[in-house]
Amino acid sequence: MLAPINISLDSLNVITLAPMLIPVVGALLILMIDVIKGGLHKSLYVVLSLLFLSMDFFFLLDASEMFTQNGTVLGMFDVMLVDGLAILSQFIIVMASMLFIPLALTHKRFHEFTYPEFFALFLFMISGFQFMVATDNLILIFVGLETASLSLYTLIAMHNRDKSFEAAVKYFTMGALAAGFFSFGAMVFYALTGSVEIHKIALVLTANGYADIGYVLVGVAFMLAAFAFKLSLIPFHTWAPDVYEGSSASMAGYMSIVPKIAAFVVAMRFFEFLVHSGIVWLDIVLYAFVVITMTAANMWALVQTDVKRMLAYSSISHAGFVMAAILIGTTQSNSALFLYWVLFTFTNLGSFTMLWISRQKSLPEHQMSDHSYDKFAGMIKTAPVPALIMGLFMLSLAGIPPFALFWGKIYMISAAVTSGYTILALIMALNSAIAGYYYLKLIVYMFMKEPVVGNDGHVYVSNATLALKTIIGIAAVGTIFAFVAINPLLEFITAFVYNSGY
Amino acid sequence: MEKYLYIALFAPLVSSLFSALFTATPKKLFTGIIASVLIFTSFVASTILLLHILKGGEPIHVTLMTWMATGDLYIPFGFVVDQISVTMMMVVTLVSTIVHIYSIGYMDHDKGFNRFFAWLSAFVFSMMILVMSDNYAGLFIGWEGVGLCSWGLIGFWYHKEIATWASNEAFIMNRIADLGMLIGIFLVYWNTGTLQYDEAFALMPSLDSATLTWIGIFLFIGAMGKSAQFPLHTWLADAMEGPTPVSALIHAATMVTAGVYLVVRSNELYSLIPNVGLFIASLGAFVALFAASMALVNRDMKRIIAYSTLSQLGYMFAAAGLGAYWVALFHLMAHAFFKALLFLGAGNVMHAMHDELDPFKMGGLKKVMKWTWIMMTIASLALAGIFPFAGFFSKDTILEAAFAEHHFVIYGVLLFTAGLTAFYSFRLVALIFHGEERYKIFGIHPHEAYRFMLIAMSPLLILAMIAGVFQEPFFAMVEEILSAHEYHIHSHTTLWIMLVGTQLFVALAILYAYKKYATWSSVPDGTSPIENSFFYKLLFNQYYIPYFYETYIVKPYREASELFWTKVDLKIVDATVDGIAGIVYGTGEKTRQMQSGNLSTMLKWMVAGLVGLLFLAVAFGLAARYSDEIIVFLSALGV
Amino acid sequence: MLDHILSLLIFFPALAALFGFMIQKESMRAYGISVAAIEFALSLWLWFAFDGNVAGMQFMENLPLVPSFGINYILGVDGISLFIIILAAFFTMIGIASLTDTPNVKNMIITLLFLQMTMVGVFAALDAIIFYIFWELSLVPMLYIIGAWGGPLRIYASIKFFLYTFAGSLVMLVGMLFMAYFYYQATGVWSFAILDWYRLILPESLQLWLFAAFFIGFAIKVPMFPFHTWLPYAHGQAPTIGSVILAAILLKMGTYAFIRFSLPMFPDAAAFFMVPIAIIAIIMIVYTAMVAYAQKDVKQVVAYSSISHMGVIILGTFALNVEGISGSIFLMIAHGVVSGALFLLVGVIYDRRHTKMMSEFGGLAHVMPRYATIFGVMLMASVGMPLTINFVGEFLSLLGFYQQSHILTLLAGTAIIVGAIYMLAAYKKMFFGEVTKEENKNLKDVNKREWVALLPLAVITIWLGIYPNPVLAPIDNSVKSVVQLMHNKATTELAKDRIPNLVKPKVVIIEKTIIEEVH
Amino acid sequence: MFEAIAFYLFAFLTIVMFFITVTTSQALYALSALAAGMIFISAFFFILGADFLGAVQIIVYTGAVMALYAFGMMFFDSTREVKEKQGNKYIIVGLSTLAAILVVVIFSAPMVSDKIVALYPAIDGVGNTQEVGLVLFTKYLVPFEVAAIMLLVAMVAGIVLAGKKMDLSITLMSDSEIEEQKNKKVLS
Amino acid sequence: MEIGLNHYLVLSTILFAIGLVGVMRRKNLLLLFFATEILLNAVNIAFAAISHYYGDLTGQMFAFFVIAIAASEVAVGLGLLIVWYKRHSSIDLDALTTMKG
Repeated sequence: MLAPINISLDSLNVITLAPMLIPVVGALLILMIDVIKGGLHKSLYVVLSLLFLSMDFFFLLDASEMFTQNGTVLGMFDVMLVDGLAILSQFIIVMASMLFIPLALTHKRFHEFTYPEFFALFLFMISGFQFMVATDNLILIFVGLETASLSLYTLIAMHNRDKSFEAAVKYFTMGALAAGFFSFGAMVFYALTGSVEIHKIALVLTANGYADIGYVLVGVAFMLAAFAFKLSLIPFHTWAPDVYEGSSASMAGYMSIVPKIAAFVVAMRFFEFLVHSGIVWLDIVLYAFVVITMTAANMWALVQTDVKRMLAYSSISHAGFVMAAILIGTTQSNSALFLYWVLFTFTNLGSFTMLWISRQKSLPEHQMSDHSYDKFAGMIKTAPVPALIMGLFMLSLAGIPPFALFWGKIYMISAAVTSGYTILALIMALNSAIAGYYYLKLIVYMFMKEPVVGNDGHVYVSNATLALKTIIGIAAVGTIFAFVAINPLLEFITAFVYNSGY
Repeated sequence: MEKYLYIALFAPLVSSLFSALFTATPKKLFTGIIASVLIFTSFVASTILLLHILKGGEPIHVTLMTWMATGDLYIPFGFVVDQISVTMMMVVTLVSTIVHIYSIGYMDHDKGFNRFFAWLSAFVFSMMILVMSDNYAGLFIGWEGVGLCSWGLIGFWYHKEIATWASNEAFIMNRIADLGMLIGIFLVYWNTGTLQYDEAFALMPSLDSATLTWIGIFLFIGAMGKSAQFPLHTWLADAMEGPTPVSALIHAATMVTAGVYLVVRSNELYSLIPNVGLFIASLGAFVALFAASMALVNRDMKRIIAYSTLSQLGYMFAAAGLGAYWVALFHLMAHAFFKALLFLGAGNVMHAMHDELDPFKMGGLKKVMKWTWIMMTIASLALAGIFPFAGFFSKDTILEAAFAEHHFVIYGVLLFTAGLTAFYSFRLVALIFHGEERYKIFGIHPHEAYRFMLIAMSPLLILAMIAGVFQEPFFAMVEEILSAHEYHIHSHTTLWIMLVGTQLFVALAILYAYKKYATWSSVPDGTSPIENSFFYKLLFNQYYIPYFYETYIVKPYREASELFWTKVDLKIVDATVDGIAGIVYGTGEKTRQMQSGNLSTMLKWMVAGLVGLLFLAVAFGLAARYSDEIIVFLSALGV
Repeated sequence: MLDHILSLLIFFPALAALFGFMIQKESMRAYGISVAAIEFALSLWLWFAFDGNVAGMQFMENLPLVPSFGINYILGVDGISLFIIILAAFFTMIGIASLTDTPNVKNMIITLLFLQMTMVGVFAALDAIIFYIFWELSLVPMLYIIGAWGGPLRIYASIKFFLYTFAGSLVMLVGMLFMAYFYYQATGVWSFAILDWYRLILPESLQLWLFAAFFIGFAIKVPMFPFHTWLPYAHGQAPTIGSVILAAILLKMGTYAFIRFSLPMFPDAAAFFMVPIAIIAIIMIVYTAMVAYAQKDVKQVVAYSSISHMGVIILGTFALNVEGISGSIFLMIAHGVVSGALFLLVGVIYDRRHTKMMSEFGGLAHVMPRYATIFGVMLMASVGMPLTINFVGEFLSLLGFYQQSHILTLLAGTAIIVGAIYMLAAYKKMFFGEVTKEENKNLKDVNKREWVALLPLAVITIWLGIYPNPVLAPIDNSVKSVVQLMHNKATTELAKDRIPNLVKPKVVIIEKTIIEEVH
Repeated sequence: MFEAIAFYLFAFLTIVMFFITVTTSQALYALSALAAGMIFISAFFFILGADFLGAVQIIVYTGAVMALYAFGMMFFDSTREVKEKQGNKYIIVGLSTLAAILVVVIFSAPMVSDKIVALYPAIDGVGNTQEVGLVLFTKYLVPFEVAAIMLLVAMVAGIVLAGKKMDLSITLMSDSEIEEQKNKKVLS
Repeated sequence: MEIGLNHYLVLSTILFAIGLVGVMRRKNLLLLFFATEILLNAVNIAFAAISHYYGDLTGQMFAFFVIAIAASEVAVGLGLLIVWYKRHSSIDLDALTTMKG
């Protein structure tokens, strides 16, 4: 017979759950409000979401304070793991979400924002990601991932046009396959170690000296495939361009940041000990992933005719670039990953928002797609300020100093250099040059071509409201004045990463 | 005395700048006059300096300011007036004063009158820097400066294609030689640590002879260009496209002798390396003969005189090379007088004949141009070296020197050339001034030049006649700094036989020329047997050297340039860069098919990726598991 | 005030550019000229306040930027950079003053002012990352200038310009990161400060690799053969002002960087690579001169001539002695003045005829005598006539290199021949002969605005040709310290041999006095 | 022995069923085969002593999921034969066979590691369901709750996506059209 | 003949491979979803087996959550299919190719 189990509430550390629960409460509240009184304006939900996210943010601040004082905190039967990585990534997730949610306040009306469920799902998704990063239990990672993913599929589809359905279906189907990979991989590691917690897996494997190397590699192969899908590494990237194109620009921008940082953190947790285990195979494979993803994605981005699709490939390429951090696996590289991603958040947020405010409902004849390059021809003449801002984001993405992404790039390349990955550093550098071309292409269109007849520049801000402009302003300021923030940011991140043992 | 130095130096600059102010305006007579006055001032100052030196005064050495100073290098604008430079200054200022005055008349109707004086005075200034500088770098300023002015003056009539071509040719050919000069300067600097003449020469005896030889050779290459020595001689004949006063000043009296000046100036160097000296002398003798031979058949009045100049430069180099620096300098001076006179006379003729240059189309001009005739005849006599004219003293001394140094081949060549010189000079005089008035066929009405032009020429006439008397004082003056010893043939009999023999030989050549050409009556049309003979053609075409240069240097250069641009630069270098970009882009374009948009394909890619990873994993896993067996197997294979 | 004059110099134009958005279109030119003039005056003040006898850095500023990664905002000038900064200010002023009827003149001027910020920044920066920031940032305004106001192939040209340089400098960036890492290994502190790096003595094998990495970045910028092909396109397509600034200042960044980075940081590698680089320089000199000779477009002639002259600068730099390096720095300034002037001159005729093909001209000396004169002056400066600014630099560069290799200098010296060939040929084609084209018969001569731009350049050309000392002396002082540093740092025999020791043993001096006493 | 027979029998059956599921062209067959396969899998669970899991398998899959799919099939009208254009079969067969072989090669080898310590060992004499409950509501409480959220998300998503409001797309309509539709009260 | 853990793992792998065949082969989205169910079920067998052989319940937990996830996926997937079907009267994935390149 089972004896009753007594567990003190204190030992649970329920506070570790707080940041994740807040969005859930928010989501439920929004659903409740809708039940009580339907047909309310979207601004209400936006502000509510913002409020809950800010609360979330404050709890994160608390958690970070806790971390600086007490180090890593475990909670809820050691399922919850609040360490530096978790806090940093949650900061990024929440911050990015706060910056993206106001994008719902567009001038034009879009289908998804008429649903309160949109905001509820959005908050659920955030909590899903938060769970995913704040644990090292593969089960919770899996469940969190699926919660977030299922919400995300729905959010994409709710844009309600053919392309978004197509995108959602593709994303969903491939996601289901990736889920299969993940579970199979988890199964292999469970078989190997009898545990589904990453630190225990690491412990057991190290203890027996990776005796079953074949099993380990099969497991790693499946895991890698699953993460590669989420991180859009080639050849698991094929969903990314279509999904970015199919979803609204705001959602695409969101997707390029938040799901990936969550996946990166999990990948970091999972691969850190493997990278340091001296398995040559993993080094080679990760190296190949990094190089191929960076290079091939850049090449495909070159030949795109649509800016959003180009940015999709560019995001793939950036992900490949950042993947190098996992490969290198030093404190510097892991800090570089977070630094890069914070800066990338601002820049990519800005560029996708710029696309978002120029969103048209119907396309003029000369324009092939929502954001084809032609649309931006001669923008400097008809809408100089948006053109300048867009140019700024492009330059930042290309890694032109002193704009935000440059700092991430040098720190990342420096991490490669420091660890002796000279060739990798060169490949990373040269890929930036290739990437320069397609960012430049947009600049060329904006600054050096003549505008199409009848284009008075209104189209570029047709979807703009004060909220969107503010977001762009924040992004632009963040991009330009990044150099001021680099030092505190770097110190903060490095301390957190280092104290988490990565 | 420094005051006079500066006056002599800067008066031409002022003149040039003043005239330059009016270059874009129509003709202003006063520019010519003021320029002439200023140059004359310079002449006066030079004379005062000459007198100072003659009186045995110390050479004047001034440093105006620093030009370049970096590292150990220190180059000032320093000027020195010593025996050598004052001689040159005299020659330069005198001839240029005369040419300036003469040009007022000669350029009378030219719309570039003001511009002409600007260039001409600039030339004088450059030449003064060249001769007065106390270091090689300063010399090089003048060296390039005269090259520049020569370019501007040869191409003065820039609307004429051939003139501009000739000016560019002159400039570029000089540049080739200048490179040698520059290298010579570098050698001097890196071996002695200075470019000042006195300091450098003081250190030179301590250098090894190979270095000195190289310095000598490279400096002489510089001299070869300026003095148009073979094989860089072709530009001088082509330079005759410029206005005739220019030819008189630059291409006869001053600039072309700069090379001689350089060798004379560097006498302390060259006396350390007699081998190079011998080479210079041999080349000089060769050029003397070579140029004279070309002058024999030429049908262009100015070119004949130009070849004659070339030939005389050969004499000077022969003298300098043999160590007879003062002789070379003296011949330089004497030559300047009578050759300038000859050119100015030719200018008168040209003016009269409406720029006709073929002497065969003239004839009998002595009736209308009596003074010109006299002047040119005397100049030619001086050139031929007939006693008691200037040429006799200078040229004969060269012959004596060659003889006394026991270089009999050189002596023989020079002697023979003296005969040729006499022949072509009087061929020219005879054709122009004697015989039938063939110009009438072409309907030309010749007239004598302006009186003031003739008067301006008269000092030259006088000097051409009497310059010989300066030989002794000149020797006395320069012997201090030039390793000067008089060349006396010890046996008086030999001396007299030589003197008289030479005179006779030359006189016979003159007579032959007169006999053959004084009664010439027709214009040759290229049909006579002599004109079709091999030697005539060879000489007339200047040994086919210009043709050779054009075919084997200029054309290949042009073609290679074209090739480098269209094939190498665009098709290889640039195409490689574009090719790399193209490959990157093309790979993107080709492989984007991977993104077919079909979900089924996407899923297949995912599975394929997984299988690829698994394959690697299994391969690696098996390899790790059976590593012992694999190593056994491999070692069995002998790996 | 003087403590922050460099920051002021850098950011004043940028600030002015930002404010420039508020200026009304018609007043923009006046605004631009006044800003540029103030900037120029500031740069002159810098010169005035500069102590020419000090070899080291002056007006240093140091502000921590990312101290945890060793990135600091460090500025400073020495004799090497001072004059290029002044030149940059000067050319921006001249450039804006000579702007002809440009569409979107407001954008142009704002862009130029931003460009000026980056130019001054590059030469004043003493931190590698700050240097890199300005270095890269300078591409952007130039890209816009070429791409927006250029000729028919402008987009191709601008992208080529940008990507080529960008790719090269990224390799350089990797080199910088390595350098910082080595510094970190040696001292335990991250630092990107150039002066810190100077203190680092690296083993030769590392030097070679790092030198190569920096070399690619610099060589493309210079541009050195075979990385030069972007330049003719960029020049060919750029508007006059773009070409002027590109040739006068931007190209100098590469050669300046060689002296600032490659030489003092990697003396052994510099000595090791001296001969190969000299050979490249000779190829640049001769080959590009020949290509220039084959050009039909006068602007291309000047463009290729730039490459040829840059070859001489490179040669002088790698002479590794005071004469050569001072000469190459002086030649940078000289070439800036002369090629800038030549591009302005080409712009003059382009404004009138809207073509740059030499076959369209001919006999221009008849109709535009003043133009022909000033072109002639610049032409002669370009071919290195003594008493013009170019000669001083060329002479010293070649003189310096002669110490290292006789035969290579002889080959490089052909610069003065081949240079004369293409320049004179071009001049002949444009200015000599009869006026054959009807359109050319009534061309207006140089007007006032053009005089304003050209005359100062001509004056500088002659003035510094005759009296280079005010510029040469400060350069000389700084170069001496660089050369001494290199000599002290050199570890290999080869480098010790090739880089002269300036601190002479006293014995020599004693000997000298003895000689004098004997006299 | 019994275990072996059962294993091979059910292994054979599941493989056949799932094979039919992925190869048949009759959607109905596929659905039936899938359902059967699921039930056979629950048999494995029972063999392996995971009674609770077996029960859940039958309830969730054969009950809920299959019902959903059946409903979907009727909705999509794909009860009849489905025609599928096939691309290159070799790729499909090749890739999956390769995947299977590769993994099998590894898995057929026994694991070396035998020092596995059970973290949540099964307790003797306690029913499986109880054990599961114990672990689920202690250690896996948080995942359980998150799974609840996930199901909520799935529910909301299903409702939203299949709901009538999706029929008209505001995204594609201009403002005036939206107003028009609003007046018609089609949209709330 | 003892049935060991390896037997179950191999069976799981074979079933997973069958699932992969289905995923790649099916063009009808509904039937494709069937194949994804197979994938997850294949893994579940392995989890249960490992759990059994190690005497550890974690495997069962994982399998339990996998079932939950599978169920949620069905809901969302069907939702998506319904929307798509309403528009296009087809759930053939070959029709989903408006975006490519």
